[in-house]
Amino acid sequence: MSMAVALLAAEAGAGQTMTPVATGFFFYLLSALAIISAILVITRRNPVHCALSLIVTLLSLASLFLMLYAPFVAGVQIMVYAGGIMVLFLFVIMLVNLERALKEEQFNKQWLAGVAVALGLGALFFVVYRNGQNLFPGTPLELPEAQNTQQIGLGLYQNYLLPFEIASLLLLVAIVGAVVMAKKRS
Amino acid sequence: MLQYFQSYLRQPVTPGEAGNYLWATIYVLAVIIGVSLVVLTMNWGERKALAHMQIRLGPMRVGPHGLLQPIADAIKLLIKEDIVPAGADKPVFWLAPVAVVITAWTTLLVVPFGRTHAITDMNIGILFMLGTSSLGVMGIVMAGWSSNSHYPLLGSLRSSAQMVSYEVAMGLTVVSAILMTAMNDSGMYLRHAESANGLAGTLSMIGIVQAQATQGTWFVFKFFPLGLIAFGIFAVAMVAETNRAPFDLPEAESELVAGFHTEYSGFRWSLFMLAEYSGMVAVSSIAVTLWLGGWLRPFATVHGRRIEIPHYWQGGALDFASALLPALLFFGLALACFLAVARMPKLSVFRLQTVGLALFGALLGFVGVVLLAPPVRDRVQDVFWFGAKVAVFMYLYIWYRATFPRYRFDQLMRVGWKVLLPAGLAVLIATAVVGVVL
Amino acid sequence: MKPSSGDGAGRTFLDSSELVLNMGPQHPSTHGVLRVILKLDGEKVLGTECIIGYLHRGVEKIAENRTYAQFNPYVDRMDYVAAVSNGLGYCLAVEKLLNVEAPPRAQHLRVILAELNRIASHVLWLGTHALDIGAMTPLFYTFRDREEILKIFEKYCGARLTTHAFRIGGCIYEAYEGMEQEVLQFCDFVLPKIDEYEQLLTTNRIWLDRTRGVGPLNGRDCIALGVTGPVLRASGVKWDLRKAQPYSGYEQFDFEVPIGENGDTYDRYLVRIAEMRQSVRIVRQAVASLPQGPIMAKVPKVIKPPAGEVYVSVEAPKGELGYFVVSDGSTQPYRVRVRPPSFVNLQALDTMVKGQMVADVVAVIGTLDIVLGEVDR
Amino acid sequence: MELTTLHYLVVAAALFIIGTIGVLTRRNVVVILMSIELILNAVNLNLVAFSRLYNGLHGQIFALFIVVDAAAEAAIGLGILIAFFRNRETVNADEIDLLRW
Repeated sequence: MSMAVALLAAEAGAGQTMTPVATGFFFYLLSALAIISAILVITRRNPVHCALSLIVTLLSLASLFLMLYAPFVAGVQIMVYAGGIMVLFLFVIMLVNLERALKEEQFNKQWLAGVAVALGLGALFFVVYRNGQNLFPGTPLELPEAQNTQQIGLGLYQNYLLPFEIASLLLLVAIVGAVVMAKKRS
Repeated sequence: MLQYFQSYLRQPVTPGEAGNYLWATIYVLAVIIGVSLVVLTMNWGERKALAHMQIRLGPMRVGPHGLLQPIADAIKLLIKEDIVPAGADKPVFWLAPVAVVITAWTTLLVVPFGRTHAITDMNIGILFMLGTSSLGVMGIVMAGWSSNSHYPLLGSLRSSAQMVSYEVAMGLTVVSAILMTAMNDSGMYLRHAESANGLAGTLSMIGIVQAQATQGTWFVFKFFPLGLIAFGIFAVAMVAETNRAPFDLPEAESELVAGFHTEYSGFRWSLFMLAEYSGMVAVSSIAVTLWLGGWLRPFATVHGRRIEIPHYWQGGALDFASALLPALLFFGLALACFLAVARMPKLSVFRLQTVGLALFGALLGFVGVVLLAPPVRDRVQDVFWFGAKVAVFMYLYIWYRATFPRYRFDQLMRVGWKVLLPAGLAVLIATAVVGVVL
Repeated sequence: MKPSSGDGAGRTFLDSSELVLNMGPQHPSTHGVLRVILKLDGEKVLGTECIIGYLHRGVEKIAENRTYAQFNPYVDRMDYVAAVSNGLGYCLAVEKLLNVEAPPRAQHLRVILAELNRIASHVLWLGTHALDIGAMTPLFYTFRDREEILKIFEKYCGARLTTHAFRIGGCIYEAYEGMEQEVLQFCDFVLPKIDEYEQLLTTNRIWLDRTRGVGPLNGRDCIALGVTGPVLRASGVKWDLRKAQPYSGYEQFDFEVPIGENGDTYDRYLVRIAEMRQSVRIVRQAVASLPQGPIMAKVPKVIKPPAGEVYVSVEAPKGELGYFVVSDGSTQPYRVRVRPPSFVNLQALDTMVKGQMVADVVAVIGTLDIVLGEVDR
Repeated sequence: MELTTLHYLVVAAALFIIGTIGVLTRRNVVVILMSIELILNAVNLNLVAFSRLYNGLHGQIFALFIVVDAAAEAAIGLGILIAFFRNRETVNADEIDLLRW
């Protein structure tokens, strides 16, 4: 009971603002989840498992967005990818001949070159981050979470109106394109 | 302890917002246990209600009037053999029911059972709910695919197509509700300047209910009949979204045996059932929150636009009566139990049942007494009204199931894309226009 | 992977675009043990193949080792939801061989029971058909009302399902006391119930969507496939054996033969509903004009028909039920061949569902009103 | 330890590299598409992290645009894939070596 009172007192001090606990723990948990499942995406033999791992990655990234006080992006991430990746997943189910795919070689002949390129990229990142460390101040500023959605809305309809419209056009083109492409030519 | 309890009860915000982890945890547990209880009750209630609609009695043997039937069923399901088909993709097969339950329960994270009775209030509440509930289809597809059988596969394909297409109509009507939140009490759009004081349109579930309180109307009556149409579309899409009759094609018994969970048995199967009913609670909660004023009681605004619940003797007669309602409901249930006790045959074989029913009635009566106690009454009223509105939807689900034949797949798609989607778009545009013109 | 149709590795959904779905013999809506192999393109049916015989009991062969009277109960086991009509057809066939005719009172009793049985069969069909299409509740209503008919049967002959109500040469049981009143009461009881079913279904939007234009069959196809009964009449062909070649005194009764226009599932539903009403009409007339007199014709104790062959068909609830009985002059039939309506109607399944959806297969199996006991015999 | 923007950048870089490896080495086009999603998401994470760092919403808005782009890309990519599969019965990148067929 005394502990509970102490907790309450702590709260009273904290007031209305969020007091994140164990952010470090959650960050490491989520990023480990994201990276491990990302590795699974590119290594699993069974494409269905790849797609499932991809979803885990995307969901952990959505949680990371939440930790970065970007709730709207997180919500969109969940919604769009739940729908979009869902479709991807279904196509995997329908398209890929599993029995054949499981027996086949999973990586192409240039895998060595690919890994080399990727490692080079990694080295580049390493150098950039090492040297640019002081570009990124240690503790990021607190961003008020409230009104995030409203501000994004205002941003989209004011500063970014043209890109926004172009994006909608892009989606339209994509819809038409996908339908035309997938239609059976009889 | 009591002091602590009371000081919590005075807290004006949800535990999530307050950053109170202890209470947040308690709320999470309460919601999970509460929803599980609702599922058990629904199990019994659905069978009873369906039975009485179908001139049957329904469960009568296990406990008085079959009250213990859901528990007996739960035990049966738990101790049943757990069969995994030989050709199944085992990890996915194992994960699917878990994924379904997790997504169904995650959705309940932002459901506002009352002003402070939500686990947390999110800035993106409704978006979060729609997103997570649409994730539920993942589990279904996983189940259907991993079973390595034709019926589940067809069921899960149907399910995913159905959920994806009805989500669109659902989303559109939700947007029109969100538009409605962005208006002040005379129906005008709030200027940007006004939005600074937190009165602008909102995606937060609690904010949406508060907007209805401020505007003095439930959104179902807003811009009559626009709100009503939008609500109607949502009410249809929501049934399709939860794969219930008449849109229960994914588990269409007469065609696909049991659809995506054909190959599941025992505990895993019960997880699917749990998720289905939790999903029903979740989408009903969305409907209640968006259109039917959430925890606000009917005619709450007769005495001015009041959001806070007045104390016992302060409000008008209506306030007083409605404050007593939760307790009265439980007293009524207790009375029904005692009536049933009186009607029980006076035979020795029925003695145990009679005593059990009497005890159950006494328990219900006791709950009623507790609900009368002033501190509890104030806090519980919100939850009561929310629960009552959700219960109406739950009953509607049962009613649909008893009444309607099942749609065919192409008809389902036609209804979704050619009826609900254009109607939803029209309502959305009309809402936007009316909001400006009025 | 899974969807590949088994016609070779490396073929999947999109290119072969064929999914072979095995429906039954253990399936909720194949009405017993019918097995249908469906070739699907997504949800669209490309072709079907019916596999029957899971309930084959060799009824026709059994007949060759039983006396004429002994075989009588066996026919009840074919179409077990319309046992009375089965028995009627068999008795009529043997009577024709013997060249006797049941006395008028027996004929009237036979008509009453056969028409009650028609209502029972149609009512059961309606319940299960609605259940196939997803409407759960009508099933319980129809079973409630069928129960009343079964009660009458039980009182009359002691059995509810496999009645064995008739004997060669007439009926063995006299109408029990108060049977006329009970039957008339039932007639008054069932008409409002039929209205109730119609209220539930006839104008129900989803029901209309699910049945209109589903499994269409025109009159020409019907005749080509040998389809009879309500299915034929729903396609606009006015062919009812009770009118076309009356038996058991049907010519005395005034009733109509309801026909449909489009020959789709909805019309078949309407035709059957209308037939129930007509059956009530016939039953009322039969009870009103029930003559007094013997119920059994003079039939020798040992039935030994002269050598010869005879084909007699009756209008069973499901269509033309024919018995081809060959006698070699002994006490046992030389050969009995049954023309079961369900079996012949089932032939139409492929024609009806081609190009339709999976869900329609279920609806069409339901609308054909098959009983596997009769299909497989 | 206090979390900094750099933490998020490292995660994003890891995802980016994994995605690159996937794109470059896998044969199955569907998996390649998934790897592209990984890359796009790594970029998203970067943008959101920077958005928080500089206390503005431009990064988040760009992340939204990227989500839109990813959706369009998935739709078109899979459309092409279906059309291709119908002709060649394969989804292997190695075998997609003709510009027209």
